[in-house]
Amino acid sequence: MELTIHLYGITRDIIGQSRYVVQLPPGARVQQLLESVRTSYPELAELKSLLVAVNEEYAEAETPLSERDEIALIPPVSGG
Amino acid sequence: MELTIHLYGITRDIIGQSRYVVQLPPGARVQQLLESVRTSYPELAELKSLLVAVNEEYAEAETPLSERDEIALIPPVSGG
Amino acid sequence: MIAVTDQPIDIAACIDAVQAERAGAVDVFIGTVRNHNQSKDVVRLEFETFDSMAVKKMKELAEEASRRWPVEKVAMVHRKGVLSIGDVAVVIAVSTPHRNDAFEACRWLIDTLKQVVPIWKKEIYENGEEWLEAHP
Amino acid sequence: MIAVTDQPIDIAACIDAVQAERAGAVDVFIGTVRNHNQSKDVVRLEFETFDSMAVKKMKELAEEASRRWPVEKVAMVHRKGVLSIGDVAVVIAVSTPHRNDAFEACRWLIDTLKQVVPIWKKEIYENGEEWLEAHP
Repeated sequence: MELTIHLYGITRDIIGQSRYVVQLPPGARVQQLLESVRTSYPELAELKSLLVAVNEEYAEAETPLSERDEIALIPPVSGG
Repeated sequence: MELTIHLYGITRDIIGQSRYVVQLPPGARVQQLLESVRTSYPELAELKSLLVAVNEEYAEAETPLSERDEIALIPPVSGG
Repeated sequence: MIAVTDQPIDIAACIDAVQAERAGAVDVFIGTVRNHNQSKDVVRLEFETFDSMAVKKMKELAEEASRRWPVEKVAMVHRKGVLSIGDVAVVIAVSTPHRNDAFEACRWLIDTLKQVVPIWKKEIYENGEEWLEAHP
Repeated sequence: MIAVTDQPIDIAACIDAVQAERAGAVDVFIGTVRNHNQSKDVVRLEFETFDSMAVKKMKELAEEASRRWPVEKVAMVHRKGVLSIGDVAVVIAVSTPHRNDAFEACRWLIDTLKQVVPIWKKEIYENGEEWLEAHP
């Protein structure tokens, strides 16, 4: 399946665009997405943390993904 | 000596005026002033506390008083 | 800005007064008149103040806060006279480089103001009135 | 009032938004851009936000604060885009019946906002720039 990942902050800078399309097997989970993007962009592994938001909610490693989900990479936040 | 005592809040209500003149022997201290006003107005003894300010500073029981001092009774404060 | 006033307190002016380039945090405490205190309905409030000593004590508190925390600037303004429900009675604003200090200094300032600054609050109810904190 | 905005934050509007008859206390936290962070001179700042999720998270925080403390009302507004020294980045206002709850709830809200709300701060220096908190 083809997932569109929304990128913000330093992940946008590292990947060089604000949306990134990744191909994953149907039923893939958050953990597989993270492994895939870290393989393509090893710099992401150097971040203090990297979370995934699915439909505007922080997702667990085991959360399954679908093409209809709104998916975003969340590097360490620093608001305030 | 003749001391003029400035009154605020409940002490003004109890004594019924905003300034109160008291006669004390020369060299009298804060403690004697408090004893004098409590004798004249026993209701003052029922307050949670009663302090004396001399020249805009909280005074000790042993602080001597003079006719040139600006003296005030300070009942429990409740600002804020 | 440290003052006692019989006019409505200008909150924005208090906040402006503590602006500082090195300050990353401002904490502002605003005390207002509640419609209810200890199950009594408050109609209005009166604050009486020993003006000159109140301002002197507030300045001392601001100096003491600046010794205890890395404070950039402090503003403290207390209202006096007759106040209605919702009116602002006191505003304290503190600016510091980091936020924890702003919260701690501001909280200490209002706590200590209530203990030592010669200001007296009278609550007026439908049936009577009372100087607060006066009796045990 | 809970929002992310690319316009200057109206602090007075945030304070007005938390007025409540039963509230005797309002605590307001204002986060501003410092000219200095960890010995680097900051020229300006950029906040990037995941708007919809940021607002959702801020609403969740306001609800959680209202469960933990007797909160009357909460306002939280975060700025996004380019900010200069002295500009206001975030305002949080909390009203409660008594002051300790206002301080505690406000402090918890800003602390937790900084941990969970998807907003990213980039500092721009004379020679370079950096996304804050990104690396260990």
